[in-house]
Amino acid sequence: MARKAFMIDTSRCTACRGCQVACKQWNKLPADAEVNRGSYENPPQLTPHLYNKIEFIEKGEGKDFTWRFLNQRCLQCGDAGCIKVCPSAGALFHTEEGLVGYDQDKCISCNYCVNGCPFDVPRYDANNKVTKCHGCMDRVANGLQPACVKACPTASLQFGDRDKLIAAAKASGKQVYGETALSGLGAMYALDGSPQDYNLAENPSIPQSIFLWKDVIKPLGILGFWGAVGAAMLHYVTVGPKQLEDDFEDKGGE
Amino acid sequence: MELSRRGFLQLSGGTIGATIVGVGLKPAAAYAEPLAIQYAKETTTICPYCAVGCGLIVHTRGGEVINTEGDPDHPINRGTLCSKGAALYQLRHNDNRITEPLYRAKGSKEWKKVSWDWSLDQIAQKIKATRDATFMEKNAKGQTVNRTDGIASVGSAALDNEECYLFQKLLRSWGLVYIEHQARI
Amino acid sequence: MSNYVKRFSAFDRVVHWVLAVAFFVLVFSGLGLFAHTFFGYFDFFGGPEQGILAHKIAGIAFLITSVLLFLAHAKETCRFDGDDAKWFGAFGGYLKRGGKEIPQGKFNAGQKLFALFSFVATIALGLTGWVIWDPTAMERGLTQMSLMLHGLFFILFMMGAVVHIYLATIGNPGTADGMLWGYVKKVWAKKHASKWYKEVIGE
Amino acid sequence: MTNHWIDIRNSDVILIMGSNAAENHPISFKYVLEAKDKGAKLLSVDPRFTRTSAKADIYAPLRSGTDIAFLGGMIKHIIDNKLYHSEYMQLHTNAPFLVNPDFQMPGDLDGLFSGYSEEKRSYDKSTWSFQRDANGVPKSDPSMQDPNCVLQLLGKHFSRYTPEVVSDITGTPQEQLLQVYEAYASTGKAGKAATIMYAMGWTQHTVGTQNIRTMAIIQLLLGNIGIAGGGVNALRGESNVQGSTDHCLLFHILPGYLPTPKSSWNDLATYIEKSTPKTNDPDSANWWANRSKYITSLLRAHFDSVLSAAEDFGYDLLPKLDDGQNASWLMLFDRMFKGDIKGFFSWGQNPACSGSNAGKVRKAMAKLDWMVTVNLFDNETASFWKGPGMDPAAIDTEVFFLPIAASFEKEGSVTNSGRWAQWRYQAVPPLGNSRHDSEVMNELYFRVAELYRKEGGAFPDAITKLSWDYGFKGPDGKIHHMDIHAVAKEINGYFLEDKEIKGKLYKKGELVPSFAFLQNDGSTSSGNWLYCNSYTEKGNMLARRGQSDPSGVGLYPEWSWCWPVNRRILYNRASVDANGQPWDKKQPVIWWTGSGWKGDVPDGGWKPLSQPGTKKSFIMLPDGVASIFGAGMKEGPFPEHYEPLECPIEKNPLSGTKNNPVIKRFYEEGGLEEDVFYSCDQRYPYVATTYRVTEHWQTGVMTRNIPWLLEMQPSMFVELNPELAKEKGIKSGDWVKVSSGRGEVEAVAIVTERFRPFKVQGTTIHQVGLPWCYGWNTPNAGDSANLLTPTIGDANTMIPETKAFQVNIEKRG
Repeated sequence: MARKAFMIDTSRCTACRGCQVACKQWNKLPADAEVNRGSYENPPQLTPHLYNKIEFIEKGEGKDFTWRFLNQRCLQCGDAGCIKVCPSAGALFHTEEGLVGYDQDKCISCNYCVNGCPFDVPRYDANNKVTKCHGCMDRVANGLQPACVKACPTASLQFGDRDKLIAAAKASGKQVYGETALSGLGAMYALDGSPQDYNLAENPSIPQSIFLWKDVIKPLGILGFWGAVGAAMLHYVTVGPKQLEDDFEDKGGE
Repeated sequence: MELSRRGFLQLSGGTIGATIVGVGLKPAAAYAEPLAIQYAKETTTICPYCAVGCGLIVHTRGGEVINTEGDPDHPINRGTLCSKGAALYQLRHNDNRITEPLYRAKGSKEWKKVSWDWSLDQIAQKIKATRDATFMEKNAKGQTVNRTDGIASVGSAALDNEECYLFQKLLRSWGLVYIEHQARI
Repeated sequence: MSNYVKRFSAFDRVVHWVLAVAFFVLVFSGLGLFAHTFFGYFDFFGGPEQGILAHKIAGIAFLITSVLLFLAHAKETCRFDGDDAKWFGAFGGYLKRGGKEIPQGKFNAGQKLFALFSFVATIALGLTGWVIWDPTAMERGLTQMSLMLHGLFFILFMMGAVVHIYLATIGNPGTADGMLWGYVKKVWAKKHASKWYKEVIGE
Repeated sequence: MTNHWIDIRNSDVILIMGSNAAENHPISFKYVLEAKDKGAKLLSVDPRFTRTSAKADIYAPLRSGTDIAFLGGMIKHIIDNKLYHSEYMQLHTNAPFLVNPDFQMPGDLDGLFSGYSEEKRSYDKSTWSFQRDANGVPKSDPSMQDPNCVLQLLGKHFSRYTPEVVSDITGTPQEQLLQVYEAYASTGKAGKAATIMYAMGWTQHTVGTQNIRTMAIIQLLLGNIGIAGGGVNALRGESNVQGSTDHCLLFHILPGYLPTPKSSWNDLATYIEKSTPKTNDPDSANWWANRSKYITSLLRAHFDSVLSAAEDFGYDLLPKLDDGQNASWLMLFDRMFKGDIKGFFSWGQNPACSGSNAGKVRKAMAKLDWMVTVNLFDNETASFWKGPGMDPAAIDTEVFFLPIAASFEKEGSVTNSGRWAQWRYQAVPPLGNSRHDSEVMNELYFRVAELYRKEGGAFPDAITKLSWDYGFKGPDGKIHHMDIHAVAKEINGYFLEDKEIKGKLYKKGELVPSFAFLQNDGSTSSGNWLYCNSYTEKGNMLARRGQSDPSGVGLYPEWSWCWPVNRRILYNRASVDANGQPWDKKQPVIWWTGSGWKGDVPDGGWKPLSQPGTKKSFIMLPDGVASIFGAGMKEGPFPEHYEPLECPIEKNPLSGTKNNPVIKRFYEEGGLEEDVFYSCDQRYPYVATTYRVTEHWQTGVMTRNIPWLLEMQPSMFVELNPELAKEKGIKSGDWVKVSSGRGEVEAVAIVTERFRPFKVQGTTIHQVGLPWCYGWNTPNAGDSANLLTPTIGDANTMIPETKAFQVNIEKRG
């Protein structure tokens, strides 16, 4: 199946936050008690009950002033740090469509994914199980659009064939964020500014240590372990053990 | 590498070798749960908030609302919704809804639960008493006015058309002229 | 006169075997976190969450016993001499059969190196283990680095452990006696630790 | 809206001013952005940079309450540069009409039009008239060059609104002013369309009606009325505020915008005679000449059909206002405050937060004997007696709270801003023991009627002769289950007897096909003539779900139903030239085929204007053309800039008349302390305005009780610019106190560049803004911004001026 993805056209977002609520409605997520901290942006961060949110970004002064809106969510990485660090097979996984799904029954509450994510996305709920945007994998598997995408009045959020979305965004002159990073994000931004304008990392990547750990140390380590076992066995059958009797034989031979 | 990441290996005999050496197995799975709204009853409605008039579908099962989302056939919103419209579900699943008539007596510090029958009887008597006490058949100039200035009403742009019509008809039959609502403010 | 000489005190032996048990608990409870392949090992503990708990408890036991054991023998294990250099030069005589043993103290150069390595690895695993105790508690980079280092030292320790077990058991028959009930055969001592043997016997 | 939501996509220029569509009508931006995709320009004019401004091509800030100055400058720009659509104006407007030579304008009379009486604070409008020929038809100069013609007078009047003067009033930098003017005026030609999206930002001013008039004039100059992508579009705020207005839950009108009877109209004949507009122009359709049919059919729907013509069909049973009596919102609460109102219904409304000068409203309610509140949730009105500053023990108001069903727990129709009346169905029964509004009305009807039948009382006929036939009556003579379809059918209307019209026989009991069939002889009923055609023998038109759009301009004629007679774009006969050909060939609304009209339902089916025997295009106006010169207004036939009642500047830069000269001044007249205002007072030096946020609806009674929405906007805030914040030592997130002459509220400060100080007459003026969607009944949410707003209304509508007033702001101690 061709990979599917979100394309988030920031120029079209009016921050109505239909996406924020549609997600809660479909996924039956409760609200948190909040306070105004001097901003419209509430809650200020993703929470276990908030899978996507709009960031309100004010920059500049006077005529150069801009107010931009960014839908923050799991970016469904092709090379997903969370999946990579997750010890429990199938707790976090790529769906057939390429979304990063999860199965709370398999989550072992180790919190590694929270740490492994380059975008600080996964959260743990009251049962200490992973939660995050899963791209409404239940809806997508049944041929529906994710709840947020369906709700979005201005088509700022789109979901569909990844290659086609990229082509369409490029054709309209937008800069696509996440086309190749992390083996291609499954939720990309079509930006009408620079990544800095949206407080986005220029080159998002999985920390080098995760790469070293999962892609170097782990395989080499397993080889090393079996190598050591093998070497011991080989030593035993070739050189052989240092039998205490050897000495007597040596003496006897002299 | 790219392929194996998004490859869809299933646990099978072929992976046993990989299991022994401990490398190679990448997680991937198909989601196969039935949709929560499968076979639910669909009822169309119009959003109760602003006057764009967006269409919604209310999914019900066993007489209870299980989901609400935009009506994709509605020519205005085409299935989309803003935050208020998207929150329709919580208008039903809501601990704050008042579901019994309440009464607050003179000088009382609190509400008291009362029956519909009692409330409606009480209100009818109050309407009559105030109307009778303040009704003017003629004004100071002696012209017929048949009204009461002693009762007033505000509301509501949240009523359905049929209810608005009924409400003004009812109020005017009682002689009210102080009839106003959201359109004035 | 006995054919045996005392090699390890009861304290040594108890600590060592607690350490060994902790080690195996750590290995089996940690393997599930190390790679999906080994996820099934969590079943020994009744599930991953319990496995992680066991790993944390065993980790503390391991840390304490490993440090104790090191300190108990630090005097012997931290001193290297010319013979040790020769020993290393000859790869401890393990590369061919029947070579002349190089005179060694209570612990040969390899054992001393292993003791030092164990200590360093214990501290490293302990420190990184503390950082990743709750992976959301500390700064992300530090946690990621710690996860990586924890894995790295685990692997190194595993390899060391394989060698240690091999050489302490079938690789050097008679060695295990010392740790099992405290005494080794004199002939073993004379062969593997001649300087120590002389110290103990030849005063 | 003259047009409708989808139609916004047909615009070339979209001006959003006096509204904040992206936040308060978010789905409208589906169409705003579709228009932008096709190259349209979006202009945002607002005191504050909003989520709408964030998407605009041009953003121009202006000081609250200076919209007429801003738009007056645009009129001058259009006329000076001849950017208007001459042919359109000649055909469809009164621009060529010649005005009474005695008519004088503010440029000559220091801000006043001719006829002002200082004593009466009102105008004698006799000079606000046209020169007429012997037949009484207005004289005109088709070349529009006569110095007394409307266009020339308009140009003369607004010649005072130079960019320098305008900028000095509004605080808008001239550069942005001209950018907006140039972009908008670019549509004054065939094939180009510009639309205005406005809302309460224009109505809630002492010059509210004239704000909209100014824009209507611009749209007529540019030929933007009647066309696709044009019009004057009020973005209405509640799901059925259009319907509730159409059904006239208002003191001054009966369903279908028929005037409320008044005491001097002592019988039906007088009502018809006095209230029916007249014309001497044979080419004017003057549709309101049909008033007799509509009022008669309304009476037939309201009252027992046994009432005869001799009994005026029950005209006397309707309550009548005294001549000149104003029973509008501000007056209602003023009288309540003075103890003259004893009983009160607050049905689906929360005046304790929504009423301007809410403190006065709350105190007024304490003087009631009884109050009935009908709502889904507890609110500040229902529980006013335990609100801040109230002593429950001292309040003798008995309060009944009746819990009511939500929108999807009942069946019925609502009319959106584009006049589409859409049916919605019941998905689930009412929650718990709550009930349908209609069931409660039904119970009250029967219980009150029963009391009058049993006990007698004041004028029982008005009650007992009411028709109330909405379902099966039980053995007790009572309806126990309301049939809402029966109500919908009554609104549409029935034939009450067999009637032959144009050779076709309509049987008694048949539904009337449309208002053209209504009669003034009592043979038809119609609860609301405007909705006649909505529920016919063809079925419930409101419930239609047809997807076709044959015109391609987004009319969707088979989706629901739209008043009048399913016409989707009002005044659509102005979208064509004299030969019936659309100005815009690519986006035609209607077009003449040679034998008939195609496209939308035309505004009257007469032939194109070039053909004999036709009628002019603006059928609701006696002159048959749109009014650039509008003598119906109280302040003058042309708009003039006046300062808000509370304003930061001493003098109106345009004239010696500072405020709207014809507003009702409560404070001076009644002397109530609660109605005090402070203009140019150092105690309240900052301009303030109010607004809503996307996440809350109106006073927030519904949305503050929706946890998902409260999470996003949890509490009261005030937005202010960094300069003022620095001056006051306020940081974002601080709690501050905002006070006015009427009250104070606490709010969290949002310090933002989205508010900029204004340069007005050489001084720096700061403006702050507060939402009015909060109330004390929601824990930790703060209270309503309407505690600050004044008791003053628009001169024509009495809509309160809540969009421009003066406050002070201090860090909370």
